[in-house]
Amino acid sequence: MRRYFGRKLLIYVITFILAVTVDWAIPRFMPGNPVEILIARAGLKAESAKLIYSYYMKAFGLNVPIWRQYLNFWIALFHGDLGVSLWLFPQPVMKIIKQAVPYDILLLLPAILLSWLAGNKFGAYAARSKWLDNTISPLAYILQATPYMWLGMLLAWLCGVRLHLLPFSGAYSNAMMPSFSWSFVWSLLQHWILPFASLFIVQFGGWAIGMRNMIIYELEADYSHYLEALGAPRKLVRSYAFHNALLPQITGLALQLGAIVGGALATEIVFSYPGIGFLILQAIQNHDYFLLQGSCLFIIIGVLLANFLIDLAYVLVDPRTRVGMQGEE
Amino acid sequence: ATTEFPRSQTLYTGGKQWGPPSNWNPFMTGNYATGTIGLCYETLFLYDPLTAKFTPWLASSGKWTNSTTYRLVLRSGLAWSDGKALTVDDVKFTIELGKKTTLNFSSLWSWLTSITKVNSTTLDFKFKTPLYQEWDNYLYNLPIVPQHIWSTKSLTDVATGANDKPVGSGAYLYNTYDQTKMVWEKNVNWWATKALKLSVAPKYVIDLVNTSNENSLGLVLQGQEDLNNNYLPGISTLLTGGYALHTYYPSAPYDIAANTAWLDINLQKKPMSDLAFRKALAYGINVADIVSRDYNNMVSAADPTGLLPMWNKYVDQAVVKKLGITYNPAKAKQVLAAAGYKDVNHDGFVENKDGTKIALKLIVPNGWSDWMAAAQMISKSAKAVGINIVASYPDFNGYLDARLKGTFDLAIDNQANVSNSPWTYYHFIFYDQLKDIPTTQGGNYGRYNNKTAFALVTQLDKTKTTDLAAMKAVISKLQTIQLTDLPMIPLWYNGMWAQMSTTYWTNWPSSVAGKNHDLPVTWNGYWNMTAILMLTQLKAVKQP
Amino acid sequence: MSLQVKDLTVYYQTLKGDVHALESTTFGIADGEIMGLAGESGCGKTTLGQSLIFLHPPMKLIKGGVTLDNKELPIGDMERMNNFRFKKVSIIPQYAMNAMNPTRKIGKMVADLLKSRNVDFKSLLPELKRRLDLVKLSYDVLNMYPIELSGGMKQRMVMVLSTMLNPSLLIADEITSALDVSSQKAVSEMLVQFRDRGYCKSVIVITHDISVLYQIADTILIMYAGQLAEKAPTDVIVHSSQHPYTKMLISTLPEVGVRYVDKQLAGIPGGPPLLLKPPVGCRFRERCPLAFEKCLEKPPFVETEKDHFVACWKAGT
Amino acid sequence: MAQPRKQNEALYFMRRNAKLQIGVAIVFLFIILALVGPLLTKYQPRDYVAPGAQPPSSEFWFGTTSFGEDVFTQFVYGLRSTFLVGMVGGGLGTLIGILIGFTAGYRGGIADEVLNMLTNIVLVVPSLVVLLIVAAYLEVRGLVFESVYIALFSWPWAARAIRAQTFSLRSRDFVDLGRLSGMKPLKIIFTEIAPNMMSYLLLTFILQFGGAILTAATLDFIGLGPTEGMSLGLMMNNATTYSAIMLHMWWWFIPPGLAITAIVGSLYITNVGLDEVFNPKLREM
Amino acid sequence: MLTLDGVSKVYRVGTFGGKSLVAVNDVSFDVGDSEVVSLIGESGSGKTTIGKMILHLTSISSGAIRFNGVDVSRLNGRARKEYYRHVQGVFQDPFSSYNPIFKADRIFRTIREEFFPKIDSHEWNEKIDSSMRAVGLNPDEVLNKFPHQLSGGQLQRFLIARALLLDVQFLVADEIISMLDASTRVGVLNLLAELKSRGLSILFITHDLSLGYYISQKSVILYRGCVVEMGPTEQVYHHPLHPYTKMLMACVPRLGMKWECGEIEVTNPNVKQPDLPSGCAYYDRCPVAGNKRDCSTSPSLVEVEPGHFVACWRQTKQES
Ligand SMILES: Nc1ncnc2c1ncn2[C@@H]1O[C@H](COP(=O)(O)OP(=O)(O)OP(=O)(O)O)[C@@H](O)[C@H]1O
Ligand SMILES: Nc1ncnc2c1ncn2[C@@H]1O[C@H](COP(=O)(O)OP(=O)(O)OP(=O)(O)O)[C@@H](O)[C@H]1O
Ligand SMILES: [Mg+2]
Ligand SMILES: [Mg+2]
Repeated sequence: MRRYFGRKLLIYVITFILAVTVDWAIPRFMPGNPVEILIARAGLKAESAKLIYSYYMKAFGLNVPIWRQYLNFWIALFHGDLGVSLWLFPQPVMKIIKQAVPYDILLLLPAILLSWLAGNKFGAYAARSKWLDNTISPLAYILQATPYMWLGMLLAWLCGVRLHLLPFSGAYSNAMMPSFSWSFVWSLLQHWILPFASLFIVQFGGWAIGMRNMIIYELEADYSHYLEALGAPRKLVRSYAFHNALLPQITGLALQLGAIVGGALATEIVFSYPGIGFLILQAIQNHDYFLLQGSCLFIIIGVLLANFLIDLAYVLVDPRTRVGMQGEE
Repeated sequence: ATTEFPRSQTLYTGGKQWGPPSNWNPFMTGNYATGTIGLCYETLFLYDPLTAKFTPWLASSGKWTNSTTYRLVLRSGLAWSDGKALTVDDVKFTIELGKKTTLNFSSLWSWLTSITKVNSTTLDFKFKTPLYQEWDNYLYNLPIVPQHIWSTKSLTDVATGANDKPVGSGAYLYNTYDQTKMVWEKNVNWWATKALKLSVAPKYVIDLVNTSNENSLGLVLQGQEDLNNNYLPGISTLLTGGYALHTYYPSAPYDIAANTAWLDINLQKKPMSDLAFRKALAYGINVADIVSRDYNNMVSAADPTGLLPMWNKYVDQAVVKKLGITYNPAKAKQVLAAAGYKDVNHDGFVENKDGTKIALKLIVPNGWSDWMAAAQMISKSAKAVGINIVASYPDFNGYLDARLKGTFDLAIDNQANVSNSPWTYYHFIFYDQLKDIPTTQGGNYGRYNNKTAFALVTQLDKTKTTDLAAMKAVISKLQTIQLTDLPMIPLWYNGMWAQMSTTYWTNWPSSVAGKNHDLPVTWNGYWNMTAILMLTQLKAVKQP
Repeated sequence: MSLQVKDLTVYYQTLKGDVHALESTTFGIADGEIMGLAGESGCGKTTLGQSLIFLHPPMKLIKGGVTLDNKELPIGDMERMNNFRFKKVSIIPQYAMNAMNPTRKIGKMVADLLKSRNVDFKSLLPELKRRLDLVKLSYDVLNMYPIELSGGMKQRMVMVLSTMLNPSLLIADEITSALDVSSQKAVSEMLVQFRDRGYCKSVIVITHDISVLYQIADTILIMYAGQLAEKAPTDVIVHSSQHPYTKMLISTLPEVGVRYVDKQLAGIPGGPPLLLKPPVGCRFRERCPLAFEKCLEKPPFVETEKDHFVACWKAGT
Repeated sequence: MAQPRKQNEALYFMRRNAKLQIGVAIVFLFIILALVGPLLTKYQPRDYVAPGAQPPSSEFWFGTTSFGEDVFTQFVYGLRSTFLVGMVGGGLGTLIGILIGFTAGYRGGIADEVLNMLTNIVLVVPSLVVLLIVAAYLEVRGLVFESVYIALFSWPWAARAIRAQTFSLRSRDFVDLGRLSGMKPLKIIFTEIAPNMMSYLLLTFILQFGGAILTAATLDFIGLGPTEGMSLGLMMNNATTYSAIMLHMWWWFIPPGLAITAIVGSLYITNVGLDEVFNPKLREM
Repeated sequence: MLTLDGVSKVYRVGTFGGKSLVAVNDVSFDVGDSEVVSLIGESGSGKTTIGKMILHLTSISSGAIRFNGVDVSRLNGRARKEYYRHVQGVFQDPFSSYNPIFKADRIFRTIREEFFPKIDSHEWNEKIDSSMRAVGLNPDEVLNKFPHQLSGGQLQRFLIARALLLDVQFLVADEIISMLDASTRVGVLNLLAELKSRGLSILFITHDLSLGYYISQKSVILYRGCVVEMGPTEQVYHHPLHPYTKMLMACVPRLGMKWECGEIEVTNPNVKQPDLPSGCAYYDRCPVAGNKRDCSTSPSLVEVEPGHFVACWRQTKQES
């Protein structure tokens, strides 16, 4: 058990270090100078620009040797300091991300969990009969194959533009500031529905398919046959199969997280939902290296952490890992 | 802070802010929150580019007492929003900040000698070499900040601090902000109410962050945004669609021209270094096509000099008539052929005189949709005359880099905006790039090198603004050089994009006689070009 | 007769046609009888065992009937058969090693299974403990997961579980094949004990190891290519069988005490026929040294001596 | 166990498997459209050929964009890039997966550990995010290049699957027999192991193909796709930037997304179909 | 001919070699010219591992295997190929020994490609023909068929024929008949015996005691990777000295001889759990083991009779 976690932890630590390094390195080894852009953006008078240039180079810590920058990056990272945004100068990147994170949680957590639960239930249901399987499964495949942003666009157009049912941009009404009032919560909910739905629907298809396939395998497993031979009711056999099929789906969830976050990114862009995905787009469009770095780092850490938590949880639910816990998976 | 804003008392604007408000520092010209200068901090004068008139604002008057001394008289009864009086000390302090630290106007101090307080309302500015044109520009652009607050800030904070919860003298007070908007609340104690009998109509001005063109369009169409200053593709088709939309001009080009889009040409590369080639290029670009197709006639084609229509009087028509170039594909081919550019390998494109291929890249920043389309069209019409131009979309970074380092072939550019003087325009075109390191390139990306032209620009700067004849004379010389040498090719005028919704507010600025002619634009620097007056003219629509 | 199988014919339905895996089998098992079922791989042993309890597609009941304790077993009817499964007929499957849900504690699975059959698990606990003791499993196994058990332990656990409701008929399919000789012996002897204690009335032990059957079975049924060849008490089969196939089969078995240098054993030449289109008549005909024209007809499975059934035209002669 | 019979059977099942047939049919339909589509139109994707914002008509089958580009032309050219990205990205992803999967599965030991760790690392990193970073800093992006960097982040799935398969095949006796015959490892992998995994490799490739298309569409949509050429994702990107949704120009954004969904969905369904054909356990279902 | 000298195999299991598993522990025995040695042990006792080490398919952790005096583990490249010319193996599962998607005789082709690249077709066909006949296969019947079209017995014979194509002197036969049906296994078994009489040495790996008895001159009994007893087959079978061997002999089901009814499972009454980290591997199941201390070190093989070795402290004590 300890060894298992040791190994997992090692992988996570290495991944983390590599990811952070890549994250740090890419902007620095790409052509172009962020400060030039900041200055170009400011539309400064040429005469003043020269002075401000060196001033900013220092402010962003770009005036020291590269290894020193790398070191400083790590030191700052452990102080929770991700630097200063170029785009939203002089706001600290950390502050900007902190403002965005609640929306990601609001959107992703329910979308991931609900689609996972519903998809699994539904997949198990689909595996029940040939007829259901032949009608529902292809639908689930189609859903799974739908690009997130396209579904988002479709929903925005249908429910928002055509039918005027729901708002399709932002996280809450422009006439409000966040507060604990009913009208605010209502507004929040209304704005949440469409982006949530597009995330939910696509993932739902994926999980349903996964579950269906797993269950079919489980129903063919020896223990299922044994139970059937002993006359156990279908209900019991199915519930065993479902439980066992759920386990790989948990690891599946961990592995899918990265992809889901990618999907959320596209969705947030379609719905101008002010989460990290939206920030990343802005960071890219505005060449805000530091914000881009910070946001990506945040996602990477988030995904790694979630992965780790799922790994932990998995050990608790699957006795095979607890008892066996040897090299192979 | 308030958490809900009654729609009927709120003006929603949008178009300036492409990211959440991040600072309220009026000296950080690049990205201060919408209205920081204009709604909160104010300038000494307002300038109306349509009439070319200065309106005293914080100042009650100002004039040159001799050729090197400018005397400024401040209005009395001015106050900061925290109740403290706004005095000449604040003005003096503000301008002297530029001497203490690096601010955008610090270069002023290379020709300004000193500021002396004459009395409680009067300041004298003493100049080494007065640059009259440029000084006027400062008069309506320099924000005045309160000494009692700013003197406590560190110099770093002055230059780059966020300046949360700003205290200004303007019509609006900082209320709150979030990721999607900036909220300004009416300042009931605004000095102009008493002094000028001006009162702004909206209780709240909420500037919405743009997330995308699409989003903005949706908001405007639904009446959720009252004024939008983005270029919204397709808007012209909607004006008649029953959407309660209003534009400054009732018909094309709908918007006032704000700046000139032109083609930067890298003069250090072959064959652009050849004047004949540049001429052929200028003949070969079908700007009308861009205007009608790309912009749906929301812009107009530029004058051969590229000077904005409001500077029409400075265009030397004789020079234009003699040297001006407009679209003429036949002429383009003829010029090419005459200069020895021939299609040697019969691929439909001319080759260099030495037979090498010509394949020029026209760069515009990726994602700048209207420009990308324009680049396509330029490439297409150039191909029609045998010049091989490929549109290319590096991202903004790459675009800037190529321009700064001079590695590009062709680029679209529009950095010279409407101002008090054509000097800003020519300063940009004939910027003496050789005296600057590339990082601080202030214009002239094509690396045009002509000492005479550079000298003429400086001479223009030194010309008194009242001496129209002298100005015209210099400008005429500059135009001759420009049209002879073609260091760049003017293309079209970008508009002061303004989509106004009449759902909640009416009496918007309009070209129609009898209406107010204020600029309906929330961009930086435009509040003090009369946009603030627009707010005093608006009328709320009675909602059923 | 506890179990009476009459003319049971079961085919596998495949795309290529029906596999005649079990053809007209008729035999009986007495109360308390342990019947060994032996034969070459693919001769239909498992099919026979499965048919008696869980006849599922692609298996198809063609004809025939089964009575258990004088009651008709509705083997072809999945639903009705459920009342008999586990309670009257039970099985220790060939795959006993994987028969338990890997993610449930064994006790939980037993409880679930019993509960689903409307049996009170609690009241059976003392009995369960007694039986676990008998198979030398500690009571703690109920609190363990299958992977914590060795193969032999799992085998025994399944044995206990399958017989929990004292079925009239127990089918033990290849339960010793994967075990070492020592465990093989232990498990076999346990099976006998189960019968002796009445945990199950009659037992069908399926294996291809006749020497194991010799140790525990009362009677042995030899199958060949989907048909019955011979059934007789164990000693008779081993020492005085009448079917040529049985004879040859017994004679090919090497034994401790037999060495190549001393006595060369001979195999049976050839191989069994494909069951997709089995030959008419005696299916052993091709390999049989005694075959003659008559063998083109299917020999009946007849009692030549008391309790000795043979399907061969030459039997007894 | 018996492969050749299985292959005949496979053919038999292929002919009977509706999923497979429908899936393949739809994909083929689009492939054909991508191949002949450009011949059906006289325009180039970026040509301004008509007044803007025209709804579909007999002349412009899919309508026109705001600028008067023919949506159908863009669509068929976009299909081409979609298939190109699928082929190159999916193919390369599979190839890397095969390389790593074979090496890890066959060599075992430390090589396996290291490669496995590498796989796990790339697997948990949110690849789109890294792609975004990479793409954002590239000045000029080509279609092939896009495919390549998509492949660089998509192989772990393939590698894992192939590793597991190789692992189980490696311990089969015929592989040992190959070694006893003095065959070199590479020869063993390619003549003994790989042929046994053909169906598996095909399935992997199909999944990678679909995945690459989706990733490319997302990148293009965000505006980090190829800087030149036309793609379905770019069409959606354009549609959004030019407010097609607000302007009710559904003909602009529905076809590209629908095509992607149909292609990838059909690929997935084909995959299930093939799986059912190759995997006897699933046939009964 | 072949000598195993203190051979051990330690598998590393878990990531980066977490735990180790001793599959084969200090095994020494030798196989003489034209001798059949049977290696007997229960599942997991390390039989296959020994076979694979001899065939150089797994590395040896310690000790050495010598073939005619040459250390096998040193062989690489050409030398290894040369080794395979003389030493070959046949495995348990006839079906998995063939690549299912190719015809069965492909195994001949590989041999030709690797070992006889220059031979001409005629000669080669003749060679095949003769070795097929040697294993009792009719070439016309079996050539050009897929593995599934052949019976297990035929496939195993095929594999042996493949070995005969080479100049094979030593054959590792790993449970080669345990998957076969009773009716066919004897044939293959007889074939092995025949090959032996033609001068081949065979390591016959089995868990079936009667098979070992039938064919081999010498028997090696393996328990948990250790040799517990070895010697001439007759002696080992009829006078087993080690308690494990005795138990095995008692448990073998024989026709005509019923098991003695007794303890259902033979175990050491002193032991609740196997808690002896070192020492006699059989301690926890040994019915005659003394107290823990006596068996706390592993017993080494002692020659009790000429050629008959046993590793048991009881035996050793009796001797002294
Ligand atoms: N699912 C199936 N589909 C088609 N044919 C089958 C199926 N299962 C078994 N068979 C065929 O039915 C025949 C009898 O099989 P069965 O499993 O009963 O044999 P067995 O005697 O139990 O063999 P073994 O000793 O190998 O377990 C065989 O010829 C086999 O090929
Ligand atoms: N590649 C491997 N990695 C780790 N452990 C292994 C490996 N191969 C074999 N083992 C272990 O080594 C021990 C001996 O295995 P081996 O296959 O030699 O036994 P065997 O006597 O041949 O058994 P069987 O009769 O089942 O074939 C077993 O405990 C097995 O689990
Ligand atoms: Mg069977
Ligand atoms: Mg083995």
